[in-house]
Amino acid sequence: MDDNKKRIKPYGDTLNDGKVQMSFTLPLQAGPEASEAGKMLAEQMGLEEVDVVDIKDLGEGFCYLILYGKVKYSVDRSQVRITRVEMETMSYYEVNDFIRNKIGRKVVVVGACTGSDAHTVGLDAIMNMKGYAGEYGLERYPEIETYNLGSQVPNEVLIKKAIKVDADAILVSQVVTQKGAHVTNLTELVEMIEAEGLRERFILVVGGPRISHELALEIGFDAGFGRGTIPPEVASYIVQKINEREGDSNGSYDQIEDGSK
Amino acid sequence: MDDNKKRIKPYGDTLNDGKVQMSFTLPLQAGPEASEAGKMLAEQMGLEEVDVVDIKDLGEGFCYLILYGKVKYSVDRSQVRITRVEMETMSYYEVNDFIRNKIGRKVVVVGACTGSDAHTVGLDAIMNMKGYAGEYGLERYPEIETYNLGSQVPNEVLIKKAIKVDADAILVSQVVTQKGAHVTNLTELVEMIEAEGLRERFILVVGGPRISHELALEIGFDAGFGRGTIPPEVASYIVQKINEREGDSNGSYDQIEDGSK
Amino acid sequence: MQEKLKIDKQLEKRCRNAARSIADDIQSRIEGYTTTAVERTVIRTLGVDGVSNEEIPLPNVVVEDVKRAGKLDKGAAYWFGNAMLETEKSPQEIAEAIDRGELSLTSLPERNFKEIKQLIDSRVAETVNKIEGSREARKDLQERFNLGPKPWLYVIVATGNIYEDLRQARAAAREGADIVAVIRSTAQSLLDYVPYGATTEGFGGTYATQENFRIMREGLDEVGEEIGRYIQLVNYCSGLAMPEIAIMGAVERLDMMLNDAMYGILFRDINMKRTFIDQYFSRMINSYAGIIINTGEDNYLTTADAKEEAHTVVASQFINRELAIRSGLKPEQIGLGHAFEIDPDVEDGFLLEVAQAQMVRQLFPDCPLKYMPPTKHMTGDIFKGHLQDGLFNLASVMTGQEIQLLGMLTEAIHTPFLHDRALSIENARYIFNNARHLGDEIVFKQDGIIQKRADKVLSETAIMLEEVAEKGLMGAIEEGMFAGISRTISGGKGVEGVIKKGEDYYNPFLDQLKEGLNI
Amino acid sequence: MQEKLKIDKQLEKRCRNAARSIADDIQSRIEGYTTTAVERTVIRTLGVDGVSNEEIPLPNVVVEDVKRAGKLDKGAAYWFGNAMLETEKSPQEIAEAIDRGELSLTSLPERNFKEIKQLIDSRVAETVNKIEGSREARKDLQERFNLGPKPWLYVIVATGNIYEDLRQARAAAREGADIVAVIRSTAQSLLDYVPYGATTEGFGGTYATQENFRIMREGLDEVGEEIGRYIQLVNYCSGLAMPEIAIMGAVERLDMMLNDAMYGILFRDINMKRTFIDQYFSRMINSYAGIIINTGEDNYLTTADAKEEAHTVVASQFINRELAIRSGLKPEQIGLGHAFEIDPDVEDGFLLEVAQAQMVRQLFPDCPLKYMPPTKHMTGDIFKGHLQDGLFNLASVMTGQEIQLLGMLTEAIHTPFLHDRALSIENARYIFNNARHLGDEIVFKQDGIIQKRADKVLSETAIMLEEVAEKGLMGAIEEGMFAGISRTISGGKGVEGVIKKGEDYYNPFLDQLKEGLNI
Ligand code: B12
Ligand code: B12
Ligand SMILES: Cc1ncc(COP(=O)(O)O)c(C=O)c1O
Ligand SMILES: Cc1ncc(COP(=O)(O)O)c(C=O)c1O
Repeated sequence: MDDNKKRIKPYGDTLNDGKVQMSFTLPLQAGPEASEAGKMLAEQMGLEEVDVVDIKDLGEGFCYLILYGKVKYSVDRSQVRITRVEMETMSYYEVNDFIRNKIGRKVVVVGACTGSDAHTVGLDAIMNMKGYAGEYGLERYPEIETYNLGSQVPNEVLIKKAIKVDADAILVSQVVTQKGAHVTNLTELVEMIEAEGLRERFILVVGGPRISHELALEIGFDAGFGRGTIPPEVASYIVQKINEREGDSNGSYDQIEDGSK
Repeated sequence: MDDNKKRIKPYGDTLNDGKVQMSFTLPLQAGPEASEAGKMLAEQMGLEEVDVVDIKDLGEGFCYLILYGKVKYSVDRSQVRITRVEMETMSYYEVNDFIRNKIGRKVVVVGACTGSDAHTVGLDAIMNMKGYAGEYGLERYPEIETYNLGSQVPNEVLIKKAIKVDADAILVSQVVTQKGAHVTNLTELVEMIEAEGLRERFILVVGGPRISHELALEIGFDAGFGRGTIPPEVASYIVQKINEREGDSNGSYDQIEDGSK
Repeated sequence: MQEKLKIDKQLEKRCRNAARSIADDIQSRIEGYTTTAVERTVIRTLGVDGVSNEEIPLPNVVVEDVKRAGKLDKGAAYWFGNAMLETEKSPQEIAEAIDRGELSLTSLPERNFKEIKQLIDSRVAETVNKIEGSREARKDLQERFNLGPKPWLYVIVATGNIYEDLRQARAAAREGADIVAVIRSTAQSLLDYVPYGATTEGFGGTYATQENFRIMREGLDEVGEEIGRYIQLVNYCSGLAMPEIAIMGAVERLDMMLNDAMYGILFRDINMKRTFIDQYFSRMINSYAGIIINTGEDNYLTTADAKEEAHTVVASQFINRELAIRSGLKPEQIGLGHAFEIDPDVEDGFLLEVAQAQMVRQLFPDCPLKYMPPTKHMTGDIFKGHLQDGLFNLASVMTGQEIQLLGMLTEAIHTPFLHDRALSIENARYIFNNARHLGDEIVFKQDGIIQKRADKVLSETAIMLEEVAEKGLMGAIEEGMFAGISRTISGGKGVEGVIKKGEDYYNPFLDQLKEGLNI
Repeated sequence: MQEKLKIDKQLEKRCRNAARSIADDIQSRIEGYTTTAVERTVIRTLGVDGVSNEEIPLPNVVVEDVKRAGKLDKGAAYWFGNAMLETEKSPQEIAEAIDRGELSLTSLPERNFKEIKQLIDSRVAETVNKIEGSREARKDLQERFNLGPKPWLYVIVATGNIYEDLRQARAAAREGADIVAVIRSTAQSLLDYVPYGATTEGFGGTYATQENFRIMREGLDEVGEEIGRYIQLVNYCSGLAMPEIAIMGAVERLDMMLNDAMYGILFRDINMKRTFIDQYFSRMINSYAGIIINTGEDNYLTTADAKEEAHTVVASQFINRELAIRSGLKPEQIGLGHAFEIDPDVEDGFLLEVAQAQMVRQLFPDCPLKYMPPTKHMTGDIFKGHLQDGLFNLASVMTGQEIQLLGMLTEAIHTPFLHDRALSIENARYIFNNARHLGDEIVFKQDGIIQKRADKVLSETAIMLEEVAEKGLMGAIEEGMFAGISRTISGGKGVEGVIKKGEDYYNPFLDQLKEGLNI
């Protein structure tokens, strides 16, 4: 791979011109001072030839700036590490076969929107019969037994239920992320499970539009699924993970830091 | 002034939360790698909690990313220096009085869109009778004699004309800035004037939507005017500058680096 | 103005009749009940406020005291009035004494009811007067400052911090917003009480408290004075403490309240009966206070498909309207909700949206319509999102909507930043101004897509309403006929707060409201 | 389809009559002239191409040689044919010999004209066949790949580097663009020649060269094959080398050419006569090649106000159309230009735009309309700009426009970046799809703002056209009646290239075109 291709830079209309669009509000009245402050800030961010193309006073001592510039940084493509859930995505049929052949019992899954979160559409998309984007939800899988506890479920209730039905996996949906609400909530869940010494017993999965696998790992979950997840992805991950834990452990489906090219 | 107020940071919904919106194209196919590369680039730019909220494949090995994050940098308000044309903006009547009282002769101004630039609207806004934004253009000022050479005027032609009519000021409009066309053009003009030893004879003014006073100074002009300039600003500058050069030089109207607060 | 759509009068009539019978049925099922929330509201009208050492609001302490004794069927006011006569203490002192465990309302000797009634009625009348005062003040200010042209620009603030909210609200008002809604913190609707005082923390929104209402009101009046436009203030009259919020809003001069007959049931799993009772009462308060309610039909489309389930929205509007009228609300106070939520990939989706908006406009000509922006189909593509909001604004001005909740280009990402709101306002102002009279200019073709769509939705609405009338609204909800969500009659939160009224049930506030509203 | 606007037939007729007399007058004034550019074009049809050591294109060298001798009045073809007979060299060899100073066309012995004509006519016929071949190839490909639905999405590329342009064009085609225009480098229109070969540098655009045309054509055919849609290629047939570009475009199978009767005069200060002569000839080539021309009335609104001067656009459309027809262009090849350029702050501005677009649509039902986006009123506020473009797209789909030049949210900032174009395409696709049949659904009110606006503009147009007819078009331009710009008959660039035809003037290409076009 030649050096040129290795270093990645933004593109406007000429390779590596570094062109970037940016916008933000500053706590200053619109005017030359704010414009210059915006430019200085952009320069600190590594922008050159900064052009403040619009500035709008928002009142209350604030103004909004739109600017363009050329960023001087670049990314070395060989250094890009993607943390993603590593597994083979199987189809509805393949998952059910996998369970029958490799796990040999029904897989039990409990899901909930926890804390004060009432956004059920995402979790329903994964769990309910109807599914999402043309794919059946987990409830429809003959080899999966599902419990969808719905919205605003306290962590204690979720754990209690998971113990009661002897769940393999706990699925948590978190959509509201303002002021880090989800992090607090998810951390609490992990801590409570660990406190009860049950961490190894459950596969912990979290999903939501602002969730990344990376964040999930940081918080102590096994996997995280973001925007646009489809049910078979989740099913595939769970069954492979169970198989890995219980079974012939003939492969690692866990997170892998890979430097793809 | 308290320290808190001195350091300026972007604002989303909480003071100093540093929230910034950004977008750019990368020479990568849309996918996790591109998303991560975008994130890494944003991190180099000082963004934290980077969230790639949208990624769109553009074909030809490119993709477009929209992202949000919190910038860790801030700007020290006391360090913000504004380079602006320093002068008192006078009205149409005041300018004419000023010329009559302080200069005592007609002021001569030659203007042109130079090089290959054919965008005459901006220069016409400043020079023509009709003016701009409700303000008369220079042509209307009884004490100013104007020559508007129009579009795509070669630098030589402009200089020749300025010498011929014994101009006080040369006004250049540059609107096309792609690939630095304006810089080449403007630099050439300054060099040609200097080569003829005429630099002190003319007040050199440049204007255009992407022109800043700072850029004008760098290139060797006396002043630069950007978006939204109105004719009396230009007239005020010119007459004060003439007065400063010729007259009782009772004040400096030139660029001043001021740290306003 | 020429009617742009032909509405089948026969179908319309069928809808109205069914809705009427649905509403009458609900009324008959709730008449005999009160709730803990209703009783707390009455206690508030007597002047009890503040919280205990454990942060429990004193109205809860008072009502809990009676409830524990199983004597709420007489109405909390009766016991409280009795205690006032017996102890000769102020309402606040009594509440505090209960909190300290020094007093239990139901263990005092019982005085003569007439005497109690006289005392309490006059106390309540003071509060009723206060509400009237607010209503008058609103009228005066609106005359002095004016209201902006319709569609009114409605924006939300949701920082969690009331002071930050105010700042953002003031900025928005100066940019052209007509209405500011403070979005509540995520879990508040499930709180069976109202938090107290100014609050600076919340998730996805700011707590609704009386003090927060006051702070916003004051701030918006200030900016209104500055810009010469009256800025309307909105909050949520919903959840387990719905009627308490109503009284707080009435006193602090809120101008609108989100208040829907079914929202709590469907989206917060609050018990049906509890909801309908609280609803009825809180709507009377809103009615008396001159507040415009905003119903929440838009929410259906967050879980159901906007193209397929459009008739459920209209059916619910008919029902919400009938129920509201039974609480004394005048049509001009009934801000029926609907939304621009069709998948942006649907061909001619804009035509379908226009059909719906225009039909609703003609079906409810005397109700201000509350039009909600695209939310479900917004993505991280803020540029496309801004356009979706633009078409939404256009549909609105084309069809004469009135309360326009502005969409945000960052809808799929975060609660609005200061500049997101500014861009939204700019969007609406641009579109409204540029197409101001487009609605007056055009007529829809007789057998076109728009007319046919309206016909179809209306006929589905009539069928649905008749089915609901048959089953009863509660039965229909059990069957998941709204938003695809099913709830049982006896299930849901707050069911324990539903109390059968006794023979001698006394609710001075209810009585005075009924009198004042002539119902 | 029902006519959405009432057009006053009497006014329309007055416009057409005046335009006809204006066009006839122009024709009569140019008939007796040729230009250096026309002659160079003829030389090109004989197969001369390439550049001298000093980068001067050989067709210029050849024509300059005859001109210097003052003998261009006979037509360059005559002299060149004569030289071919005399020297028995190939056209290219002759041109090179002239360049080296070894040959001067006019100093050779003169052969018999019949002989010359025979030779030259057959040479020219080869080129004419080539053009026909291109036209056929276009037809075949369009049948095989299909064209997208209208309005067609027209985007520009302008990197300065033809290879970068191609890359951006391919990306755009995959995203949904139907038409790609390569914008020319800023100063090319003032070049009295056509640069040669592939070019990778330019300011604000890329040089139009035959090789660049070929590269783009090939690339777009490739991507067309891939996506199953024929991508139309556009360039500028304007400036001092207008007819040469026409022949290059005809051979390389361009599909559209910006080609306006007055653009060069007004916006590039090119001499009027020169322009009209070059125009007439180049349009015949475009006509024969099956190319759609795009006229440039939109440009007026960059210097004149779109609300006040709307009638000048319509007047010019009538004139452009009449002149085009005189060059053999069929109505379906005449892409009349107009633009969405009303100040976005004007109340009901959108209604005025719709009035204009709809009126033009009805006045010229058989011409494809080229609709230009907001440019002058775009600002650095890219979010608002995206909305302005959105309303523009809506006006287009509502009124049945055909060639939709997409607006860019960064119009006020820079020539389009890759993603600016992608966002534009997304914008147009979203709006077009969402409001696909809106135009069929609505009728405009009889005495509404839209109808009245159309009436007003049309009546102003008739008055203006009659005034222009009175003065003659050249006189009208002298008086600044278009775009507020005034040019004198004898002034402007390229006037030295206008040559009076002699009695025995010979232009084989013109003759064959006329024959082929039946004019
Ligand atoms: C619909 C909706 C609602 C509905 C919810 C109805 C319901 N029953 O779910 C209603 C109207 C009730 C609502 C209310 C509120 N909402 Co809301 N809502 C939305 C909206 C418009 C769409 C969400 C949605 O349904 N997406 C569709 C689904 C399919 O996508 P998804 O959730 O991303 O799920 C996918 C993946 O993420 C993943 N996934 C999700 N969960 C899980 C779980 C697992 C285990 C796995 C594997 C995968 C997975 O798979 C799914 C399929 O691909 C968004 C804005 C938007 N356009 O995104 C705001 C939004 C989410 N809401 C928001 C807010 C703040 C609220 C409120 C808190 C506002 C308030 N204060 O009143 C309230 C209260 C809700 C509460 N207590 O939580 C904010 C959140 C901001 C933030 N980032 O913190 C948003 C972003 C809007 C905004 N910009 O302000 N909301
Ligand atoms: C109108 C216009 C045209 C018209 C010009 C007509 C005319 N007679 O001027 C036409 C259609 C001919 C045209 C053609 C082209 N244009 Co043009 N055009 C514009 C447009 C839409 C508006 C410019 C304008 O009139 N603004 C209004 C005036 C009043 O504003 P202003 O110029 O900023 O002037 C103010 C100040 O800047 C200042 N000022 C300006 N000059 C001076 C001089 C002095 C001395 C002072 C004191 C002040 C001053 O005062 C003025 C009043 O406040 C802009 C896009 C946009 N919205 O800005 C593109 C734009 C400027 N054009 C552009 C391009 C590339 C072209 C072409 C080169 C494209 C091509 N390859 O064919 C051609 C060729 C033109 C050429 N050779 O220069 C680009 C430039 C990109 C860049 N940054 O380099 C733009 C930004 C569009 C784009 N995004 O691609 N264009
Ligand atoms: C009618 C109605 N009530 C209440 C709410 C909010 O309720 P909560 O506070 O439960 O989120 C909404 C949400 O948009 C609503 O539409
Ligand atoms: C009709 C027409 N011709 C030519 C041009 C471009 O000409 P030039 O190459 O002179 O910039 C334009 C510009 O938009 C145009 O509209």
